[in-house]
Amino acid sequence: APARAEDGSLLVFAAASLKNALDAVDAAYAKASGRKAVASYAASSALAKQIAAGAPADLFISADEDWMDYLAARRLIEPTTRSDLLGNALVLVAPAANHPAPVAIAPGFPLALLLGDGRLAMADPKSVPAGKYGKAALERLGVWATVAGRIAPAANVRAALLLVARGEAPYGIVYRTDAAAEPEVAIVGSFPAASHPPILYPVAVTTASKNPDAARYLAFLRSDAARAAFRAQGFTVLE
Amino acid sequence: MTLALTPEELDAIRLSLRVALWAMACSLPPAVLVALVLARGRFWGKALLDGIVHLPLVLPPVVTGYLLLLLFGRQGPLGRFFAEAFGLVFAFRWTGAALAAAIMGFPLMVRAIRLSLEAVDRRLEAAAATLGAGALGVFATVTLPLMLPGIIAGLILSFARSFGEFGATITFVSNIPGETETLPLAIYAFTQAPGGDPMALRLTLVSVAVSMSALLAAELLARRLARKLAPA
Amino acid sequence: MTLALTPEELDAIRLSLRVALWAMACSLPPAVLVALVLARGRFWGKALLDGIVHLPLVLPPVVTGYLLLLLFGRQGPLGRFFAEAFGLVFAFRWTGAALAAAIMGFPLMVRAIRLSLEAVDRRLEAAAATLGAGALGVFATVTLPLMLPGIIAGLILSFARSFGEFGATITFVSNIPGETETLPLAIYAFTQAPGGDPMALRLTLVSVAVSMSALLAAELLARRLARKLAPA
Amino acid sequence: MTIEIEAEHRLGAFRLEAAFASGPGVTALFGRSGAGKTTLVNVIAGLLRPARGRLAVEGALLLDTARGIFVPAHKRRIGYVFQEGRLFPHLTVWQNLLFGRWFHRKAAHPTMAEVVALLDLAPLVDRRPAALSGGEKQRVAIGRALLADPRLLLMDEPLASLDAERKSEILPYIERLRDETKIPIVYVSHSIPEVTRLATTLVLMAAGRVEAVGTVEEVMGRLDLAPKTGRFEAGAVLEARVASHDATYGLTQLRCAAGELTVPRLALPLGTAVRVRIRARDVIIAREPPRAISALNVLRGRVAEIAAGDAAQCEIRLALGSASLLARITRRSLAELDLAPGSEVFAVVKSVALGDGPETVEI
Amino acid sequence: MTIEIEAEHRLGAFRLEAAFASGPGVTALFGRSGAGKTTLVNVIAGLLRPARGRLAVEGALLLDTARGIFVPAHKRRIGYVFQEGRLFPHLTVWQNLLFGRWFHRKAAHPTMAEVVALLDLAPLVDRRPAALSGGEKQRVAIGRALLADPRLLLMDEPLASLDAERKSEILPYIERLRDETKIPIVYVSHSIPEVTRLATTLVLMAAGRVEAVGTVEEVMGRLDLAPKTGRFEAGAVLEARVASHDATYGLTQLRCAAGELTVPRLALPLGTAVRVRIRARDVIIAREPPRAISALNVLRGRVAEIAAGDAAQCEIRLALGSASLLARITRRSLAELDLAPGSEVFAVVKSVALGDGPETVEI
Ligand SMILES: Nc1ncnc2c1ncn2[C@@H]1O[C@H](COP(=O)(O)OP(=O)(O)OP(=O)(O)O)[C@@H](O)[C@H]1O
Ligand SMILES: Nc1ncnc2c1ncn2[C@@H]1O[C@H](COP(=O)(O)OP(=O)(O)OP(=O)(O)O)[C@@H](O)[C@H]1O
Ligand SMILES: [Mg+2]
Ligand SMILES: [Mg+2]
Repeated sequence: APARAEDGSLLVFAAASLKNALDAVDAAYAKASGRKAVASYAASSALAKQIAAGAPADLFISADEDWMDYLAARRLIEPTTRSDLLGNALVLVAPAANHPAPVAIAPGFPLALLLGDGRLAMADPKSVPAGKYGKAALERLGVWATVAGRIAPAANVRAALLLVARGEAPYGIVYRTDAAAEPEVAIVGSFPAASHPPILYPVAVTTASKNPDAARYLAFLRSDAARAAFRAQGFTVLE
Repeated sequence: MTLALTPEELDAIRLSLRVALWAMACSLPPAVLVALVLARGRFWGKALLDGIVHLPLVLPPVVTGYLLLLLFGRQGPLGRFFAEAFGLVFAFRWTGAALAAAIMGFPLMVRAIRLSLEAVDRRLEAAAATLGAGALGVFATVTLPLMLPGIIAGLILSFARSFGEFGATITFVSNIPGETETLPLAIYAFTQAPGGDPMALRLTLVSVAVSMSALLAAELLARRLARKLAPA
Repeated sequence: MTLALTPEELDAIRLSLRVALWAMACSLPPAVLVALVLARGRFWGKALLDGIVHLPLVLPPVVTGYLLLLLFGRQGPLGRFFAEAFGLVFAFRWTGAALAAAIMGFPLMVRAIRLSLEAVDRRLEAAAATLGAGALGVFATVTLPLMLPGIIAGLILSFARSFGEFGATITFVSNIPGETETLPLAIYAFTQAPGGDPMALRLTLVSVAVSMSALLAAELLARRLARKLAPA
Repeated sequence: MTIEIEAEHRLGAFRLEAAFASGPGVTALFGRSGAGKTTLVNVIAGLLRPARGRLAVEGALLLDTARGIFVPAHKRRIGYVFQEGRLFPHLTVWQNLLFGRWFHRKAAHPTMAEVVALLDLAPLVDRRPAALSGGEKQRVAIGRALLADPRLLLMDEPLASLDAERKSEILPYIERLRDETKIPIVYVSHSIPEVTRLATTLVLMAAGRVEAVGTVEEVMGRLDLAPKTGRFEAGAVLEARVASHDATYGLTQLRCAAGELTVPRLALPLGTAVRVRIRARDVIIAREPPRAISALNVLRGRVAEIAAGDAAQCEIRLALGSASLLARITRRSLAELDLAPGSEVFAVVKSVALGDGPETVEI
Repeated sequence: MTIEIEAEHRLGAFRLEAAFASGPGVTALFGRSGAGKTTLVNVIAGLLRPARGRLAVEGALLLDTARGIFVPAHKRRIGYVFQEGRLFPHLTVWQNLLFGRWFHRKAAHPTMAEVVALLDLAPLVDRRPAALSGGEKQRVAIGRALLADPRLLLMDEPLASLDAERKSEILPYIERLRDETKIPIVYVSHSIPEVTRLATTLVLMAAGRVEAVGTVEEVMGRLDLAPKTGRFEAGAVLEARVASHDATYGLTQLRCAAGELTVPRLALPLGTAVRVRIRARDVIIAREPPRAISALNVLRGRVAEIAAGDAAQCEIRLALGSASLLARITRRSLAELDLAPGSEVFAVVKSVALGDGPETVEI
């Protein structure tokens, strides 16, 4: 079934990490409203550039503020509709098979020592949001310098998680949401919220959207059903 | 997880097949042309053309996808031209996915065809000319049949490549279910979601099964042809 | 942005070249072998082998990377075997990037070689046998030289594909600067950050320039060979 | 002139520098291996563009490098039977034969049925070239060229891989082509019997050059060219006419300038012109008319010229009426028979080659 | 026996079902195009594995389908000159020639220099096969097979694309191979002169079967096989010895069972065996000894057998001493000379083919 804006269903561009949660939300939305919402999941960067190139998206849910800002600067989103929808947290994980001991994440904690001759898996701190948050946290905690050469910068959080799950890396920094769903890894510590900029998933309606359902869907994202779905995946739903 | 395919999965399979088949079919004529020009032509800038043909192979698919987005997007110059001239829209349509797949498979197809073309015995073409066949006649009756193995190989490569294309497609036409969400994109989406791995694996197996069947059919066809073309 | 290349960029170029060259060189012998088996062999499971060879083409690169990680990672069975038997570690090493590139280019190389192999006139091989050449002798003195065009095409395709490989590499060995960060990975990283496009573009141009030069050299070599091998 | 050609071209160390003109009928290109016959034929076909050259076929200018004229091969309507077959491997014999017809719609003279019957191709038509024997391939190649309705036919050693019987079946057909359809033919061959039998004009090539051009009579009758035309095949060619038939013994009487010749019956009307080749080695010289012998042809003449041969043999040109005949005899016979220019002699001819028998016909 | 073969195989509608055994020297395979000669030779070379068959060469069992024995081609040491050349296009002529040497280190008999000189390959060695003429390719192919030090040589129409002079240069070499190196040769040819000159054993093939095997004398002398051996080449083969030399006239006297024969001087010691072929068409029959004629050879004998020929001609077998000679004469001469079995006659022989001249030598 073609899911273009033309046939009346709503097209949501969403960061790929939201897939499970948003699929559930969309199902609930369809049930509640009798209307259809279709989501296109890809990297926030790709989606943002596509919207800039005229993609027929009605809403954009980004995995970080930067790409939303990118669109805002080009006046491609309605500023009034923009809000921060979800929050997430960073955790330190280790392969469950290693039966790892909890790690107290505090300034100067002995991460380098924990790594031994292994690498720390995390999303690429140069470009991927999760990596940037992770790097910021480690810097704030004063351990970045000791592990900077020992990073395994993955394409995204999922890839970093995979490295830990497979035992390739003894530790990794990932989102709580991803860690919770992966039985092969154990969360050995959580990064204090204050150690990095807030992890936010902003949402906005695009300027190009002509779909009257956009506002209704935006509202539905904050409905109880939606909240439940998001929380089930480990997200924090922001007010 | 049941064994029966869900409607969404069926959609993705159907879409993947459609995209791969169109990509394969539409790139054949230009690929033959380019192979001819590269194998036989002598002109300034031939090396350049050769280089350009290889670009989709050399560039990260994301870059190719992004370039496609810039050129064939709604606001892109070529995108506008095709939309206005032929009513053909690529942006965020399955046609765009086919375009991306065709471009990514193009160098493979050209190379296979060219390889076969270069193996064609030109003395047979000369013989055809003495029998009255002009350039086109020679091509249709001698050259083309003799380079069939390369064409088939090219089609297979293009099809397989299209079937697995991911980076350029998702960058160019996004990942819209039912429209541009081919199997690799669907698999990707699952791998990106917490707990999506089993679904991704399942889809991967489906993808392997479908593409292997297609390959097998093509291989059989090729083997038949090979028998026909045993040298004199 | 200056025109001179930064040390990091130079690193990435050098690494890309090294990875592509190793991938190309190391996949040649098995590719020739597999092409031989596929073109000439008759055995149960040939279709299966053919299918497996095509897998890296058909699967989304991320999946291939994932499978590589499962097999050749530190914990993977093959990874352990290579580490213990030869001290060869792939995980998070440039060797892993070369492995990923080799695997992704493998079906292309096999196909090109196979195509040339199938065009070799078997009557010449028979003639060589009557002159005392055993299976290996025939292969080395007749078959191999006659299939050189396919080998060169295969090398070019494999090199180009390696040079552009992204998905499987980043999944398998991450994006470690100086170790596994090839040009495509570096380009990708830039495209991920808002405002990174100019740098991505710059690296893309570098990548194009380097790979085009390599292609050109290969093309010249191939043309010389083609002249040598004009049919009798 | 039907064919006028002039060509200069280098191929590595080989230099073609050939020119000749010839009339209708069969022009035979004769010369040693490597003389440049195939190269010249390729120029005529349009497959080789010479560095310098000019070619006109029946008045149509097909090539003139000075004026930049080069008619491409497919527009020349020149059929070509290649030295190495060149059948299309992907087509059946039937399709190979039909190939020319795909491009010329014209209902041409030899029909498919005729050609298939002549060359005995019926059992082969469904096969591919790979499943043919050497001789079979060559027959298909001949048929393919014939069916393309050519206005000039090039045949590069077309019968080399055929057995004597096959040759004897196909040669008359080539003669009919020459005589009935009037298609001029350029015929490359190493075989003197074939050449003398078919050729109107003989072009002798050596090392890329044309050594001699002329009628078969002229070139074959020249004693100085004997080493080049092949010593053991040297002989004279006579033009004769059918004078009478002898029904009782199945014989035919021919009249030529040298006198009367008796040959096995020819199914030809009285007055028909036939060509007769008498090889020097097939002539016995006698000083008195031989009696009670099986040879029917005894011609009276005189010794015209005695050429130096080798230690044992010499060649003698005999004048018989206005015609010439060559005879090769031993020096001992020359001495014993006391022959000198002017001696009156009888030439006993055992075999003659006719434009009708396969190679030579006994008499 | 040097070669013993038995083979059954189907190729499409063609059925090979051939068996023969032959001794040392040259075994000629003779038969029409499509008779199965190449197919049989492929079986011997090991390139075709027949459905059923057995092959032994000089006692070595190379093939026995019943016992599952099949020695692969490269282990057979059987040289093969292919009907279509099959030179390696990627190698120079020099490398093509050397090819066999790459696999047999053994310093074999014909040296590179000898072969290059014999076949006149010196100007060609640096070229690739694509730059050779048809005949040149064939010469290289012969050289390549010779240099591979074979224990049996297969030659499939090796001389078909060579001119008469070239042939006359190469034939003696093949004879020397046969006589000096003792390499047995299987020689496929359509040319009766070549076959009779070279062959020890003649194998006549037709439609996939062996029609006759025997010495050349036997097979060529059989009147019933004349249509198959080629009507116009039929004749008898005689074994002779050099009896004396005549220095004055440069002649040599041969003695054979049929009497004395005079031929141009042979550079052979007295007593040497030579083979002489006398074609039926080259024999004139006389009832009384002819006088004052240039033919030196007149043999006395009687009519042994008169075979039905056609309307005009017939073949006669003459008994001369213990030898046979074939003569073809017209029915008119048969009547006029009143010949019947037992008639005493004189055979006048103009030409004989010798194991030394290129084709036939005049006498
Ligand atoms: N590409 C080439 N480079 C160098 N020499 C060549 C080339 N092609 C042909 N020759 C030479 O040119 C000469 C003439 O060749 P051509 O094929 O015309 O001979 P031919 O008279 O047809 O001989 P044959 O009777 O053996 O077929 C030969 O000596 C051959 O070696
Ligand atoms: N693959 C095949 N399928 C069917 N028939 C075949 C095949 N190969 C050969 N033949 C037939 O087998 C017969 C024998 O072929 P072969 O090549 O042995 O003949 P030949 O005696 O060598 O003839 P020539 O003198 O023409 O070379 C031919 O009639 C040919 O048509
Ligand atoms: Mg030639
Ligand atoms: Mg044959």
